[in-house]
Amino acid sequence: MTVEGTAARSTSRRSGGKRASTSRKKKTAATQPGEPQLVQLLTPEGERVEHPDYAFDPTPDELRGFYRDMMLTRRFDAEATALQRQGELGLWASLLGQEAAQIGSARALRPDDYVFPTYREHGVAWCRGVDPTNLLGMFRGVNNGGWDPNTNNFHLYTIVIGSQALHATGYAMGVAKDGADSAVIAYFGDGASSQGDVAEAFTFSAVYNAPVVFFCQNNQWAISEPAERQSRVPIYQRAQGFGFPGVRVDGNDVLACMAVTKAAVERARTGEGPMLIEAFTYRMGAHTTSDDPTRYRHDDERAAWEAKDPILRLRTLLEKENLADKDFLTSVDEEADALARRVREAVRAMPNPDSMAIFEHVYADGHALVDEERAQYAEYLASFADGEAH
Amino acid sequence: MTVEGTAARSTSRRSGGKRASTSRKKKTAATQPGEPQLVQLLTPEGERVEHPDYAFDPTPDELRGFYRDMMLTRRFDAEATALQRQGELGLWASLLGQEAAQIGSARALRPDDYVFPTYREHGVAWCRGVDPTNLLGMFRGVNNGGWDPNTNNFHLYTIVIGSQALHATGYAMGVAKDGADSAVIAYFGDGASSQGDVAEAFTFSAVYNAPVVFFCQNNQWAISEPAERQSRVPIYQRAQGFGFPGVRVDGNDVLACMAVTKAAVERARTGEGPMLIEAFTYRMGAHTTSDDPTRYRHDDERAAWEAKDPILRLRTLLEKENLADKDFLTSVDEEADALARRVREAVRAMPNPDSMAIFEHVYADGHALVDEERAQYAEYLASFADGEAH
Amino acid sequence: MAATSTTKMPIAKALNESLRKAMEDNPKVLVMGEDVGKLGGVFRITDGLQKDFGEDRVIDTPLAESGIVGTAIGLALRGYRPVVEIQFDGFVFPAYDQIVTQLAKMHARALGKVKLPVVIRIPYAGGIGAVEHHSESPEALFAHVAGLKCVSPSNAADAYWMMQQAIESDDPVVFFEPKRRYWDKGEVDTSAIPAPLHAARVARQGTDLTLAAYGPMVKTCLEAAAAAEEEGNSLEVVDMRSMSPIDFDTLQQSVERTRRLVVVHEAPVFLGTGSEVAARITERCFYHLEAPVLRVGGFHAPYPPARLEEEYLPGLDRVLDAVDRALAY
Amino acid sequence: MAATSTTKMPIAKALNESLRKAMEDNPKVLVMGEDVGKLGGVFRITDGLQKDFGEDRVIDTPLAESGIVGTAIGLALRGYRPVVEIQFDGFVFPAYDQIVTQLAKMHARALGKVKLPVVIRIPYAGGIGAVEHHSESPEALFAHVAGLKCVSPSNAADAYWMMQQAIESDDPVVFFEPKRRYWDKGEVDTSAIPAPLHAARVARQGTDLTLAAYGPMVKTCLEAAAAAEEEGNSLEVVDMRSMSPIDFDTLQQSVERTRRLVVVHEAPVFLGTGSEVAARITERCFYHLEAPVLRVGGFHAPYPPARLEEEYLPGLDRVLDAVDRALAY
Ligand SMILES: Cc1ncc(C[n+]2csc(CCOP(=O)(O)OP(=O)(O)O)c2C)c(N)n1
Ligand SMILES: Cc1ncc(C[n+]2csc(CCOP(=O)(O)OP(=O)(O)O)c2C)c(N)n1
Ligand SMILES: [Mg+2]
Ligand SMILES: [Mg+2]
Repeated sequence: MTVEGTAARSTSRRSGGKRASTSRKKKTAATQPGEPQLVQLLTPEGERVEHPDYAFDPTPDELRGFYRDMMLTRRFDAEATALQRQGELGLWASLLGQEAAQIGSARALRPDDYVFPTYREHGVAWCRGVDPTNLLGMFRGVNNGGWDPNTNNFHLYTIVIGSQALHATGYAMGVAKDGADSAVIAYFGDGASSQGDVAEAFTFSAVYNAPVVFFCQNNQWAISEPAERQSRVPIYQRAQGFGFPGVRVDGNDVLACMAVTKAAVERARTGEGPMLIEAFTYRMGAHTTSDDPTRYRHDDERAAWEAKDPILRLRTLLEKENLADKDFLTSVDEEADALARRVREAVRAMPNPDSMAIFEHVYADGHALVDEERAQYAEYLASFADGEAH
Repeated sequence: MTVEGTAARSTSRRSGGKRASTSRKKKTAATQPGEPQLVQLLTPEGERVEHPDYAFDPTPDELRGFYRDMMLTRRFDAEATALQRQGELGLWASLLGQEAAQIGSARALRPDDYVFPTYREHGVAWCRGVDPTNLLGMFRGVNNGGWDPNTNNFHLYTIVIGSQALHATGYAMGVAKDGADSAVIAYFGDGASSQGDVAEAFTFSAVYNAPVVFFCQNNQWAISEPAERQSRVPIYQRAQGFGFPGVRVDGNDVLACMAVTKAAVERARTGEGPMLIEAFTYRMGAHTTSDDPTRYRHDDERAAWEAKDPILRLRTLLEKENLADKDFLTSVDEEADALARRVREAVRAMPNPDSMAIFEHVYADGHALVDEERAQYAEYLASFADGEAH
Repeated sequence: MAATSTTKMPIAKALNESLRKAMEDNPKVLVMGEDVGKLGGVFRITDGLQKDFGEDRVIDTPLAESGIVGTAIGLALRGYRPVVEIQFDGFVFPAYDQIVTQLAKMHARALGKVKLPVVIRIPYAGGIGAVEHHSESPEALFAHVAGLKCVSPSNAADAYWMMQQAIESDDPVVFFEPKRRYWDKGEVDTSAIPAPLHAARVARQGTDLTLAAYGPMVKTCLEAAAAAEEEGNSLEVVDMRSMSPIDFDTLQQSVERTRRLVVVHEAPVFLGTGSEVAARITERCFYHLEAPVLRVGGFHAPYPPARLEEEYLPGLDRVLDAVDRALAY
Repeated sequence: MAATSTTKMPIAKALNESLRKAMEDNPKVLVMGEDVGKLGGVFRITDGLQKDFGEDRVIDTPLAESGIVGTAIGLALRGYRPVVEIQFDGFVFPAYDQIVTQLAKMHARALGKVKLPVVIRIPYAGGIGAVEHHSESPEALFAHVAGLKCVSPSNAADAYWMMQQAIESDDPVVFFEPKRRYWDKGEVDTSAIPAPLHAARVARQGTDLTLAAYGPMVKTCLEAAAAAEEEGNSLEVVDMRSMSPIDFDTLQQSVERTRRLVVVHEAPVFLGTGSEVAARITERCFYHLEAPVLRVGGFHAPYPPARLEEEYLPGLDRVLDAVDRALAY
């Protein structure tokens, strides 16, 4: 199991270095009239701004760490998309555009915290130290996930929309019973916010005051449906009616995502219960490689969001503040290339599962019918080997 | 089909009589600090109070009509409880204590409006003109409802908690498609507010701006679970996060329930979309006749709510304002006795369904398997008649 | 007699044309589901319908299957005839409660006084190399439930006509669309007089053994029959078309002639529809059967990842293996 | 050898004692559901548990079945062993999605790396004169789903031991409690060595025909066997105990001796568990069977109102009618 992700995290934590002297540049983010409040600490132009509730002064190492995380995640994602085009994967769900939401939120977590992702949390997986090739098994069609969630406290990808919000809540109830101070985070999308399971997760977490953070990446689209098809008010407001706070954060601002998630997990740890974060971001690509967004959305929408790119704004800041020299930027690019190469090779080398794997792990304690069918199928296959059949 | 309920409504509407001169007595309701706002127009002591948003000046006829509705409903309910004790019904779900919430809300509706009840809306059924004995079939065990919902625009009782909220929303979507100005109202309990289906109904109704009113009778208990087990904030607040208004009304105040529901259906009619009403009331009896509330709640709670009885306070008002003389009160009592008698007789006369009814109405267009099983079972039964079997 | 108007088209197109026809014929017909509007559904079955019939009749819904079916029930109560799309088989379960406790039972609850003409379209079964939840065959979980009808077309003509009939039906119909056959072409005669919705059809005549199947497995069985012919075995293929009700008469007639039956479906064998066919045909044809009814289907395991689905799915070889075993009795 | 400690108690009490024992033995065992706390559940199966083990281990939940099962899954992932109560059979469906797409499949999804030791208790089946949704037998809808195990005890001793075993199992178990037999008493030896959870049991020996049943119908079958004896017919009764897996070996051994089989359950016959028993036993015992496997069960109709349930439920007469028909072959 590779620990590149984990390594990056420890780098960003190790830092005894002085805080990036960004304070002199900070302003307070301007909120457009009528627009809901949106926590922002770094503007699309790469300016640091302040927010009264969410202060965050990252060290240069942390800033460089975010940059590296986002670059590598994006590169990994692009490689996976390419691998799908080349027929190595059956499908890919790209996170392009959502790097800040994922890296920012995931870097706010401790190793003992627990993550319940959807199928798109590749950046979160990265930060948890999950080997990126692990994520590709289900998209290649060799397994349905298959990694050990407890290795990195990163649960399996969940495809049925919204289900994992309840798993996260139950897990968090267990954390509280154990008297532990870990937090749990459930990721889901704008579309998922309509599912009954998500509402029930809100109810259970509120009633039991469970230490869970609901992190909704509102990427504006649920396949072809715009977010307005799911709610006529901003999604973060949903929380209040269940009795816990909700906040909208600029999902393309890695600093704001980090700061807000950090605050939310701290609340959880100290027994203040759940919180909902709506990361306002954008799905830059298709829903998955099977999707054709030209059927339902205009290119200019994408163009507008390109100007808010999460990596670009951080790079602007790094450069402006002389926090990233050419060597650093080159080394990240090289690391990204190496990662892509490694992933490509690993995917191509991924063996097809054995026929008999169908019968494995259906039950933990065995099941007579599975045993019978396994034996019959083995016999059937053997009949070919013997040259006895058609 | 009896139309006592309907008749009562037309009485209260006919009134050309002058408004009850209650204004001289009105005050503004005092809200306890820390308590959520609660719309009240008639105090437990029988005092009229004003509310800035919900004015309502009922005529004397209307007031007497409410009194009659509530008295008859309560009496019907008591008779049904007695019939259960006598073994005539298998079960009864009493509405005792919730008369004002049901009568007040139901009297705010027009005949063309449509009602989706739970299993406890006997007072609403009454106002819709549903023959009370119709309600008893399922509790006696001779059918599962069986009335024609379109006769009184009163849907079948729904037992699966929360389901009907979606049916109401869909129906309301249809009303809007038809360009009609009817409203739809969905009843449910505090317990039901936790069901995913109710949340999904909130989402759909908000997104499609459907003309539906959600009327939650918070009777403080879901069988043995107190309302705090369902939500840590008042239930009416749930609506806001879905983008429509919610309001808490004194559910034991028939005037306030009427006024608030009237406002909500008017909103719906004029295209302003859904609204949630939380009627704060109390289940004075057991959950059903199968329940034993002594296992989970104290008598003094009930005692406290007895002081807030919905009928008592209206009677106090009627007497104080000389709006109900002895004749009227006696006539209502007599009417109640007659109703109880009629219901008792009707229930006792209710025939058991025919054996072959099992096979009826499984499908509208028939089904070969049902036909086959019906024929086989008829033959089987016939074999006994022929004396051929055991 | 109307002039015939026969066109060759894939199943997907036949379904699309059928929906279009139903919407033209009856303004109460609605289409609703996730992404059915501009996108035309992930399989494009509703392609172009929103453009032509408007957002009021082709409704993109919030992402909540219970909500979709629950509101469809309400719309049906108001007089509409909703055709609901469930995006993939594995996503019908959030709506399962509404389907089995409400949709299936409301007509009976009302002693017939309300009707629930709702069609639930489910692109189902495997063979398209998809990720989890996108390849399941849950039909037995619906066929077991009284109040529902379940059908599955195997070819374009049936797709066209069965969809019309399902929409016309006053009962709820769960319409299982064999997604991996969406692109299979066939002749559709839009002026034909269709067979009844729940009648099975002898798709190929034979004398030695009957293969019974529906939906995607009909093609597999026809291919098996062709292969068997080369080996000198004459297999009859019955396209069941309906899983609730099942047309046992047609099956019985076939088995009385062939004296052997193999039932094939993608769903797991254990408690799959084949178990009911086996039990009932054995009862009906006890003295005719030369061999027990054999079943070929999925294993008692979650649908496997794509690279294993060829193993999991009943293919030619597994069907012929069962045929051999049945003939060996 | 431990001293035997045998007590006579009703099934309800045996379940209560069993839960208590499991909670004492393992602090990870939790009980959760609607009204399981102070009320002790509507059938009092959890009576006194909250008082003794606290609100942290006996959890009254919000009224949302999907939420109950979904959070139970999360608790299991954290290392707990939740025992979930569904209040009545008809109310399990809001949780059906979590049960079939998550609970049943997560172990496989993780290639065995997580375990889901969750027990779902469902008081099921009819005979108590209840209103709609309170008398259903949905076991086939769970047994068809790979990843779940399904059992149903018919007597107090099995209730006690099978509940222990279900809680000890690392697989999700749907535990169907025959609610109309809750008050039937039987001897429970809490120091006995129990039979395996999924083994069938010959409850009465006989030579002429085998009756197979589980849960509430075992008593009915034993009564039928007693009645048949008076008529000179010797019926064997097999208490299946488990619907997934089904112990076909025990059934086969019995049928090879008796050569006739009638399967009885309350659930609708069409695609009920009896269809699988019929299909598979016919395959296993083709040359032994003198008659087709007959099935007695519910009709293809919603569970009827209480005053019709005696007609709907398989009783002595309908079982004996099927026996007569089988013997007449
Ligand atoms: C219960 C369910 N219904 C439908 C689907 C098919 N589906 C997969 S992703 C998706 C859209 C999800 O949108 P959103 O929650 O916004 O997440 P995003 O894909 O945008 O990250 C749909 C409808 C599903 N996976 N699960
Ligand atoms: C889905 C579902 N789960 C459980 C039940 C059993 N049950 C019937 S009433 C009830 C409590 C309902 O409480 P609430 O919604 O507050 O309504 P009230 O009975 O107080 O009017 C429960 C748990 C049910 N009917 N449906
Ligand atoms: Mg989205
Ligand atoms: Mg209540």
